[in-house]
Amino acid sequence: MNKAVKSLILLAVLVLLAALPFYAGAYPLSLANTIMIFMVLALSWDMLLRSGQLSFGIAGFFGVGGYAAVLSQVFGGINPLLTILLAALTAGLMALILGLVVLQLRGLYFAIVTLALAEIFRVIVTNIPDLTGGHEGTILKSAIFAGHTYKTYWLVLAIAVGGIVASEVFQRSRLYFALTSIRNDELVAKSSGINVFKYLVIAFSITAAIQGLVGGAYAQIYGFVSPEGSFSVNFTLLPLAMAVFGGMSRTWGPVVGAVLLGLASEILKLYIPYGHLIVYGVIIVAAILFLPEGVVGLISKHVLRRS
Amino acid sequence: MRGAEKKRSGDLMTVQWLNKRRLALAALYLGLAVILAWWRPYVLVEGVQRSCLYAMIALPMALILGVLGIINLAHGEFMMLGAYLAYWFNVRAGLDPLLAALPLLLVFFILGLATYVSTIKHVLAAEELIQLLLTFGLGLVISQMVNLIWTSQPRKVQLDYVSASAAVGGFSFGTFEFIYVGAAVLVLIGLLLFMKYTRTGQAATAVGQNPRGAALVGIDVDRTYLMVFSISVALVGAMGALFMTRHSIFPAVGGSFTLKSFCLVAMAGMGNLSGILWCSLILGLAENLVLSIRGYSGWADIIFFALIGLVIIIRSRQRQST
Amino acid sequence: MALLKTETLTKNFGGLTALSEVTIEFRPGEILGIIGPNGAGKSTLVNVLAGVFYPTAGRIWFEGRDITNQPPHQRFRLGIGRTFQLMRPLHHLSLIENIMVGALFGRGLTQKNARREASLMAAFMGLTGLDRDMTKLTALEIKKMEVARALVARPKVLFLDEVMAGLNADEITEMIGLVRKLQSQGLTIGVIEHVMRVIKELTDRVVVLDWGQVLAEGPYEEVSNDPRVISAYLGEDE
Amino acid sequence: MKKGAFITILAAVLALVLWSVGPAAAAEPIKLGAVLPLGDITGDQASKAMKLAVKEINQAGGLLGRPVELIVVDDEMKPEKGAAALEKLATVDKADVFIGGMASGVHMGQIPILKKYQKVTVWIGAASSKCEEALEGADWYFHLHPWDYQQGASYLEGWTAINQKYPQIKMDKWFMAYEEGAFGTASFKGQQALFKDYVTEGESFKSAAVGGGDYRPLLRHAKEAKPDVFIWVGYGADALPIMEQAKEIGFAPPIFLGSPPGWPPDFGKSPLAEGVYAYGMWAPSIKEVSPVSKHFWDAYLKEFNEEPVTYFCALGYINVMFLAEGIKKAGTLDAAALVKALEQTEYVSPVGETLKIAPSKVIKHQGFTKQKILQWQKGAQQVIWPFEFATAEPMYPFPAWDKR
Repeated sequence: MNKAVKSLILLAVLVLLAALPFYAGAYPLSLANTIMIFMVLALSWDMLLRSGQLSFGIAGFFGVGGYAAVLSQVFGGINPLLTILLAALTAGLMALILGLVVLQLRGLYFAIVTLALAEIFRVIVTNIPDLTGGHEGTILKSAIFAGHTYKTYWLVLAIAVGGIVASEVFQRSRLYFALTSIRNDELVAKSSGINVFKYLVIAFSITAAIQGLVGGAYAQIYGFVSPEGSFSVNFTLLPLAMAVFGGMSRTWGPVVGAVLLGLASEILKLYIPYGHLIVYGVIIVAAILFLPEGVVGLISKHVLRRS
Repeated sequence: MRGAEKKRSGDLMTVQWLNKRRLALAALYLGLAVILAWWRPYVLVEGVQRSCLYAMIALPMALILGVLGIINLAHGEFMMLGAYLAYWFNVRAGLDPLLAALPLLLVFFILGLATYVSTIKHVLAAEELIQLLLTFGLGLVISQMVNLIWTSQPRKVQLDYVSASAAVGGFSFGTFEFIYVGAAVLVLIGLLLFMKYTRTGQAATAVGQNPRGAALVGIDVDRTYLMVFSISVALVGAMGALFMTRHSIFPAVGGSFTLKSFCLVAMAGMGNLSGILWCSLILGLAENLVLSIRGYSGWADIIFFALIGLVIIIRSRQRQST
Repeated sequence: MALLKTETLTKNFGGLTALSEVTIEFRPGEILGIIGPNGAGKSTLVNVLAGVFYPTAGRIWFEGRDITNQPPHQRFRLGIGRTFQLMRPLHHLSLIENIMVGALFGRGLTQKNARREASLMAAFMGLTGLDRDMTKLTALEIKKMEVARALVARPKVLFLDEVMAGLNADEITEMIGLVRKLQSQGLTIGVIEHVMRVIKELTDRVVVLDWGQVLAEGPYEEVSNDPRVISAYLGEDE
Repeated sequence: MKKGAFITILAAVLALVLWSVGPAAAAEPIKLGAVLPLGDITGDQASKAMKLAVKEINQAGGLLGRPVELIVVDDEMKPEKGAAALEKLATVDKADVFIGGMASGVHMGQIPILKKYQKVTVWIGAASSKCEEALEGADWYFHLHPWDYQQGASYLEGWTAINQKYPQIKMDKWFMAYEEGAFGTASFKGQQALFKDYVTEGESFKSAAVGGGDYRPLLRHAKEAKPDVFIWVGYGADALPIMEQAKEIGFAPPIFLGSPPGWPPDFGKSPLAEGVYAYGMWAPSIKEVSPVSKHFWDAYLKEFNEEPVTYFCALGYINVMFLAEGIKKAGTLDAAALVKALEQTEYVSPVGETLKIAPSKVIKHQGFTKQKILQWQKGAQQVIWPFEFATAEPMYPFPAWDKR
């Protein structure tokens, strides 16, 4: 399939999605929002993973972003859209600073410290109630765009497209070479002129910024932040599962994973209202056992074989 | 193969600074103990009890990590399932949970076999995070299954002996939780002896240090993995019975113990069993100390994670210098 | 003057001393052989020179400037290239991409130029099938790739760490030819080898390491007849 | 290549999306759209109680000559899922009314959606006054569960009443142990704000529900404080361990009071439970004084052969029944008319009180405002206050551990 056709189809898909509000109801739209929000989180997690660093801290930067957005609006009266960018900035900067220490670590140790970071953010946020509203959190007078369905959807769609583009940049720029080398063999990487630490800090900050951005958007869309809600472990575990299910280290893996698992859990609960989450668990286990390359990996293999 | 090298370097690491750390911990621990003994005796007593609860649950996880080189994120869920089965035995057959621990050993050994053969076996070669995700999925399945069967309603058996207490001078304290101390020490010694003197144990040690090497000298690596995993699951399942004598149980109760065990194992270092006990003691005592100061109990978690972070950063420095 | 020289270079790991007071120099355009029994500190020396390890004591000078505290990626950019004792392909990258890494980050080229340079270098090394992934390569090809990955950054000095290990006689001959070609283009080369034939045919000078110390230095014929060397080394070899 | 594969997938996915959009068939029955956390015992039993209510209504010939249909969607205790559930009920299922509710955290995420559709909503969950603030001016919104500050007020009222009726019961010095989450801290704030004439010390603890479970340091502090009333605010998981550890260190204050949202099913069976006071909207024993409650109890037991263990079960039943009364009164589903009707509806509920709507601090349509003061006696929760529903005399003081 040549480039022209491919880009044409992608364009068509994009148009279809952009036009979704005109032929789909509010429920599919909000479902799409949820899916795309988790999609971008999954992408950001995967982007860092391409350097071999496994992060359990998604919820941490997601929550920080959420608080940054809501608080900057409540106290600073800043325009909601701007607060979302501010959220990205905040999370990115924090990652940059923390990264200077944390990125000394590797593997299991890095993973667990990111996990701890998320937890520490939560505890700190809950212990400065005057600013954050403490355990009860803070609410916005109204959700972004006054809850206007179309606009909200387009905002999320824009973020999703942004995320996909960012991920593709990671895949095509020299970052790709740097991160892949680091993941494969750090010794070779640094002996081949790659400033390992620099590139890890870059990747960590950018992915954290993305997570902060999504957190900010989420908080603006649902109009509130709370420690239990904004730092919920779901925002770490579900994206993780989606990326794995769809296939890691490629842009379309997390995307497809998010769509499939997102729809699955939503449809499942219609047929198994009580305890459909068990099926969700089974899907993850099965996916890892039978699709180590993820859905996309599997399919691209078959495509390869055919052509 | 990358896994193998990882593990070997991990062991070197622990060996290299084990003694240094041992001493440091011993000093810290003794210091705390002395101060506490006259200042707040109950912090000492209850801190030790709490520590050993952590330790007895974390030990099997450390064993799995040390030998198979994987972190079992379904660890706490196995514990939780054990607790529920003990509860069920108690309700159905009036079996005392402490006795239920014995049949549970068998039940969970078999469950361990099944789990290993059907899932773990197939991801041993895969990347670390694949293993983490698989076990995370397993955990989800277990907890949701329990939720379906017993609902999220917290349950707690009535046992008079769990609130047994003794008094020294003016200060009265619970005596029952000393069974956690017993259990932790028993499990630790048991495992150490097992690793040292049984064929499987020796094989496990060898495999843990270098699977390929072990295979070359004719050790059946797969079988060793199978045994070690099953034994660990059996242990943690039985621990569930001890756990639920004292705590309410509900489907999500295991999760936080997975995390705590995970952190303890990371602190103690790859496959370092006795390190678990030391780290637990520091953590448990520190936590109880904070809890004992009025108005600051909220910060107990920070202490926990700060300690984790600190120790891990130190460890990474250690590693870089070599 | 020397292109690269070390001054009483010492490296300790915990208790044991891998290098003690090693003072050697690489003269421009020469091929210097570094030999010694197993655990003599050959690879450690390369790693310290390449910046993978920082020395416990002593200094390293490159083109007259002190690079003792330079990180490895800096030294690579300055012109110190190396291959590895064990083959270390980047297995998520294709053959050409593996080589590109050197050009991208060693010389800061754009992807387009890096790719061009890499394919030129591959041609020079006699590598074909540039889009294969690393699992499909023979040992010789991987060795060549590693050399190419270093060369594409236009280094001034190149360390070949047991690059001949695991190659058959013909392949060794081919490699020797290659290294000669490199020297003829003015590259300074450090060769760590167990295969004595290579040292003999290739090197202008040899440094013998034993227990981390310089045991002897000079043309191969000289050192190979040095009784200390024979006792320490040649006895152990065949 | 990958892209090629991706296109195929994306097409498939798109098809899936469009399919899941599928237009819902026009509905004959009156549709009640409920959102509850079905994985949790509260949502589980509330949803069952709703089913029971709907069944009874349909057996009695439905409403406005139309059958009633109940559609329950799980919110999985996640705000975004709770919001999506409402969207689905509104657009796919074309629900006429929204009911249900449990966690405040989830509800906050739902409020924007509720505002968007402005459907008549009768909510039985979310006690946090943050939610109330967010719902200012929403006159289509009916909130049956008491707000946090109302609960506090009713406790004060209750204890004052008890103190007047039984002067020997002292309650000057309070010690509140509250779980460190939103639920606990809110309660403590409420307590401090309302019980001004009383001394209230407080300390937070980590609930067993989130991995805590060691209350001994806390209980020791309480013991040192020598309060007249010791109250803990936590979850069911904390109930028995707290009693056990209190016994262990010999802590037996004159009034031992606990207020979890739901007690463990077999808490009463424990000898340690005897004499423990509790807060709650509903207790099984109310069936002795309220025929409606008796009916509800028997019917639920018969239908699902399990006992209602949380008051959300009763609230679920009330949720549907109250709404049904309103619809009957209004004779139509037209929002304005229905709101008006609900405003005037009075429903004698299984929790004892007659449910009527009145304004609260911020919103116009608040239902219940009172909690009850209960006490565990001989294995059952007895109502101590309000006195009109009292099923037993208060036991005082809390018997010392060695005197049992």
